[in-house]
Amino acid sequence: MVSLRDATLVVAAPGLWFGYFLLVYGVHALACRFLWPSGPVLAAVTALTAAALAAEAWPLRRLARIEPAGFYRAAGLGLGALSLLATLWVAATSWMVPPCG
Amino acid sequence: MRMAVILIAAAVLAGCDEIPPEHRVAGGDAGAGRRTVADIGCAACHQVPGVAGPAGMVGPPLKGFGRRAMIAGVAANRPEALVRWLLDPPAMAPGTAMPDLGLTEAQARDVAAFLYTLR
Amino acid sequence: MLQSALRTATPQAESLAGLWWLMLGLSVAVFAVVMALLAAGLLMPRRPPPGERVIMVGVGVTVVVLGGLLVHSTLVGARVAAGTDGDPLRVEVVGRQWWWEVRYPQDGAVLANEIRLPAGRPVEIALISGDVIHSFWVPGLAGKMDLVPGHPNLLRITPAEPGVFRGQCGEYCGTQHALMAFMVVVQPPADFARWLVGQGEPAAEPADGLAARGRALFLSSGCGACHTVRGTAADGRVGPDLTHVGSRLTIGAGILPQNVGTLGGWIANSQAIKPGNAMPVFDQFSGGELRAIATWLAGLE
Amino acid sequence: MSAPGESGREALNRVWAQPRGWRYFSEVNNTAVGLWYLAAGLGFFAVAGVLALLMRLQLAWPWMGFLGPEAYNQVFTMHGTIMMVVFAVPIMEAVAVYVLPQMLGVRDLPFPRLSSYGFWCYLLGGLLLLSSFLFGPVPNGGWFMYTPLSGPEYTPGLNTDFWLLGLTFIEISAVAACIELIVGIMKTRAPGMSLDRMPILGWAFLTVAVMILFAFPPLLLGDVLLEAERVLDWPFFDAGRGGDPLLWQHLFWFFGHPEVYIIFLPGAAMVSTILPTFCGRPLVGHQWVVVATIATGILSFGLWVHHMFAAGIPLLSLSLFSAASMAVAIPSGIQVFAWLATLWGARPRWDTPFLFVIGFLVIFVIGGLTGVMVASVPFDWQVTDTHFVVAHFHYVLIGGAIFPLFGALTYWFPLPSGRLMDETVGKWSFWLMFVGFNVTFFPLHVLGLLGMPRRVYTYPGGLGWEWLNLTATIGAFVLGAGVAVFFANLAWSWKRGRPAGHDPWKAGTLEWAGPTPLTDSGGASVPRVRSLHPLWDQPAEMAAAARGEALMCRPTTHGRETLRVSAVSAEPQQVIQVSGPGWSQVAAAAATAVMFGAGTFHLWGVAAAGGVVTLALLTRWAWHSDRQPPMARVDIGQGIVVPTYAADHSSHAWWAAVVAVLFDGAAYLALLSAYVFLWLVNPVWPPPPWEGRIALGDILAGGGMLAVAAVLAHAGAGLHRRGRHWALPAGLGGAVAVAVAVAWTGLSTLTAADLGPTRHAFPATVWVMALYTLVHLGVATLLALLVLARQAAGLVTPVRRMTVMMTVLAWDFAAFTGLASMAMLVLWPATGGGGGICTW
Repeated sequence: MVSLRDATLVVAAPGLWFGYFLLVYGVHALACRFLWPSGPVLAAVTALTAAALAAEAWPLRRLARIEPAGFYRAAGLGLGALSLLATLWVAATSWMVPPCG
Repeated sequence: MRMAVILIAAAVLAGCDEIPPEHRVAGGDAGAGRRTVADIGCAACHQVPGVAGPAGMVGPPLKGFGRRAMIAGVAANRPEALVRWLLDPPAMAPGTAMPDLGLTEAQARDVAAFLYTLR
Repeated sequence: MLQSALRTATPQAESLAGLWWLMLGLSVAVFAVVMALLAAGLLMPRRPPPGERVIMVGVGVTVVVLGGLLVHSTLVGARVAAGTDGDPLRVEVVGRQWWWEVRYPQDGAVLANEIRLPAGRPVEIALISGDVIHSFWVPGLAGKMDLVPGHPNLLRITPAEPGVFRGQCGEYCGTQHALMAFMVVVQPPADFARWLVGQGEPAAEPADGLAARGRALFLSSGCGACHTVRGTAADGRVGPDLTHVGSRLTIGAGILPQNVGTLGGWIANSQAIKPGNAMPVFDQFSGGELRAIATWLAGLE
Repeated sequence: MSAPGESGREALNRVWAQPRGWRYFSEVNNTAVGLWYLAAGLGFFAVAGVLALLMRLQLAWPWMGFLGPEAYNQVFTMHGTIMMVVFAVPIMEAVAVYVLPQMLGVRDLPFPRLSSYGFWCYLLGGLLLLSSFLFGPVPNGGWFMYTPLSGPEYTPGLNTDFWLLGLTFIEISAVAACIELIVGIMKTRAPGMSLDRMPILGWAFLTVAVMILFAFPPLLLGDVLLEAERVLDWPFFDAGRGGDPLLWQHLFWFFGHPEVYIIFLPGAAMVSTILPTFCGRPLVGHQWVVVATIATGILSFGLWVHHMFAAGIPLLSLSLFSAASMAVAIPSGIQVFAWLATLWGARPRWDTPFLFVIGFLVIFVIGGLTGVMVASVPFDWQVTDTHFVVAHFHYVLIGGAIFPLFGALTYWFPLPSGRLMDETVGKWSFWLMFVGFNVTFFPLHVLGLLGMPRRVYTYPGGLGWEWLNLTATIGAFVLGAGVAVFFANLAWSWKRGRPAGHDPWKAGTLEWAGPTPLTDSGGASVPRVRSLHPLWDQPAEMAAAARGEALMCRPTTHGRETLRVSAVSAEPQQVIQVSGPGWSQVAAAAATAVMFGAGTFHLWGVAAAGGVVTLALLTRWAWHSDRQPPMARVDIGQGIVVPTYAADHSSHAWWAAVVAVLFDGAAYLALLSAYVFLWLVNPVWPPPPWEGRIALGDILAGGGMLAVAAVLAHAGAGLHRRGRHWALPAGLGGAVAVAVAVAWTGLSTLTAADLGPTRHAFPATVWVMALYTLVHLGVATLLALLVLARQAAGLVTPVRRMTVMMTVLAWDFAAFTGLASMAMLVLWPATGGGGGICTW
């Protein structure tokens, strides 16, 4: 049976994305205020988020065994893919623009 | 909406040749006069039907001007007097607040023709 | 169209218009495809629904188109914000309820609701709020930039060729937000230089007796409490600087042409024209007095 | 448990019977409250619609003198505010309250009295806002109420106060709906309706409720801060005293952007409900639409700065929001493709609800495309705050929400009335609305590009705007006529429409399982669900359920009851007794109205009295809650035996408490964010006069005492659970005593430090953080006293201990947020280079 914890896992990906988004926004605001170099931090955070989103696919595979209809697994993978895409877009735009301009 | 209706009505009236003969302005183009009225900002002082503008409350509203008997209370409302007035109001009424706006004779004729469409 | 975002005169506004035409083209295409699919789906004979794979195909196409647009738009934004290289002319614009003070700090010129710029030279416009939030917007020259208390902003543009452009406050700022406009005149550099020198000078002496009477009335009626006319005792800072008001295109913040008639009408009853503006009604003058003041002001070129 | 000789159905009808006459308004059941909600929402919609027509008249031609500038500014402010806050969100909540329980196959949501209190707060709050037209100071700062224009200096009248207090009052209903919907959707569904079998509408409202949970608290905080600036002169938004006008914009749009999706997602879900019915087949890609709904909900929190692209924020920050704004188009795309796939070759029936769905598709696609355009930072610099944006969001909101809503009203009309709306008139209303809408709003795109800003009461001629404006005005009246025809159809068909009979649209979802109109009990029995479309896939079982042959076919605990299930797989867990008719929620709402109404006029004595009465009534209400029926377990049929009481973490009451705490926590996070934001915009933080004002020892002592209070509450509750009755008064009493000491020392420390909150945003924010903790200690204390009183009255036992659990949660929360505030004050400024507020 699919537990509440499994269901939470399904929606974890967009949550991760949102945390990532706020972090990028916050790190950037701090960096501009105190003139820190933010590039390496942002790159590291992006890599970590992308890795976490990819890693989420593994526990989702387990759901396929306990839930033949595939709803939760599909939803989890779909949300993960969308979140990964949004993460990459956010990362890409922050690359193309001069910081603090 | 109201303005649009008035505008259309004014255009229709102008085309209907209802202007009485004593108010025909030789060489005056009412359409050009209306544009001049809009361009120089007569609306700062006067409300002019058919010309969108702020509700100027300094001089008299010009609604029904074509049916007025007098110009500024000093001259009979006839084309030649009106053109003279538009060219240099203080010359006709030294106490008036209306200044010489620097209109050319042709502009004054156009404006006069337009003013007579306001009936 | 004086105020159109599609009739542009700077490389910056040009880029924005280009972005618009690109996105319009894409949107028309997408809309046509979706509507065609909708119509086909509704009209065709009965058949079983397609599988979920079609959704994936549609989403894939969407992702590619949107991703490309995002990259393009981000690069355009970075380019527009950076402005162009060169020795910029610096202009300060202070937004107030409900008019614009314009200063050329290097030349001591101060005017209102009108900005003149030389063609071909980069310009940096410093945007400062004098009270609430306003937004500086001349569609033909640039996108909007807000004037936020505590956050001076900088707008960089490079007017390409001479012309007249209307601008207007873009952020709701109270009662007369609607009538807070201004004119931007782009001139050949020589004309501009001449104009700027003239704006830095004190007010001209009255040309005739009527104008002299107008100046005396202006100074004795308390107008100087709010307005500055450099070269006279009038040094108020509440309303626009009138030293060269006769040279401007408009009065009332871009809403009426400037001439002796509209100046008189504005003085006598500006509240009928622009209800709520800060200038009281001056209806105590005789016709001749009003005409005298208006004549003097109109002569301040 | 029925009276002798009474059948199950008779007993159900008895306990669920709606009171007659004026007592009808003491009802709390969703079928009554939902209808009132809908009626009130449509009423406010009509008012705001008339305001829109007034605006369009004024803009029909340059320099119209129909409305003056001040009147116009009031009208556009109220149009936006009513449409967004008093109509759109509440009407969606209304649909949820009315339809969801039927669709999820249960008799009622778990907290009917809370829903009812929310409704009355909403109605009275909306009327308070509208009453400004009677008193004169109509809000005039725009629905976004930007500071400093809305602040004390530039709007000294009561205009902004009406807005701030009216909205705060209405937000109570949003909180109520948020708790009711999250807990209702997660915990009260028909057995077997696991999440993968839950209709899209359930998913949409679940998402929306979670969004309300995180989006509304920042606005609430903004309201409080702005009212404090207006009344107490605490300068949160005053750039001259360390505040920042952009702080308001962040708080407002963190609410304001998700708000749009809070309105749109239910609309889209209505489409996903109606469209399959009329196509006679399941939604293609159901699970992808669920994914899209959730993704939209979360992505929409990364969009708020796209309302501030022209504010001068660093370009990189803007680009992040541009990326998120483009990304949110993808889930919308998923939904559009799912609908198109469902329609493909379906030969649908062209009844009015379906027409509205097709109208939605056409309009919404255009709105979505212009949405992508304005997500582009540089393009938005041109069109933000112009009529282009006005066109865009009306395409999204009228297209995305009003068309589906009107389709849905037509679709579900038989449930309350037992009748169908007239088809011919319905088609007329659709076509008038569709044509009128496009004629009104399409030209506004062009106007924006031609340079016409928003929120202008008039404009000069000669800019090429005249004819487009005139066209839009004519369109607006056609649209208005369409809405009027729709309303007339509603009124006429209510009594005279064609009888609908059973399942008139041949739908697959549970709200159509029984006869129309719905009976007061909402169904003869609760079915067991094995499919996403039970009416299509298990018709025999559903017919049996409608005959009363499934679960819960008689009241087992003497009262109104609904079924609690496990959150994911919907296994029966408990029979919940729910409230029946009564007046306490109406009285509490009235007292709340006195509080907010008097507060608007700054009559603080009256407002305080209203607050005290509200608190007293809520306490009385709480006194009668947490009921434990005499029978411990009941048989609900088919051999399923469930308990009637539970005080554990799967209980609906515990879920509600957690949701409430999350809401409060979101408000607290917003407060912390405001503190960090002000720190970032100020060159030195804290400013030099406030350095070293407080001894570190005082702060550490205060924090220590907070921790002790929470530990005491925990210990008392834990021992009480193991049967030590004395531990509860000892633990909670000790916690209260410590709280009093904390409050006393904290207040005296702050007073001695002489921070002077009117001098700078820093001391003002410190005071707000301190007051936040004090208020929460106060609430925790009240709850502790209530629990102790209940214990004395025998209403709290080691089994019947839900109120104890909630009280401990309140202590945890107060202590945790208090400690976090102290840590913030001590640690955060130190990282910024300046000295801290503490002397070390």
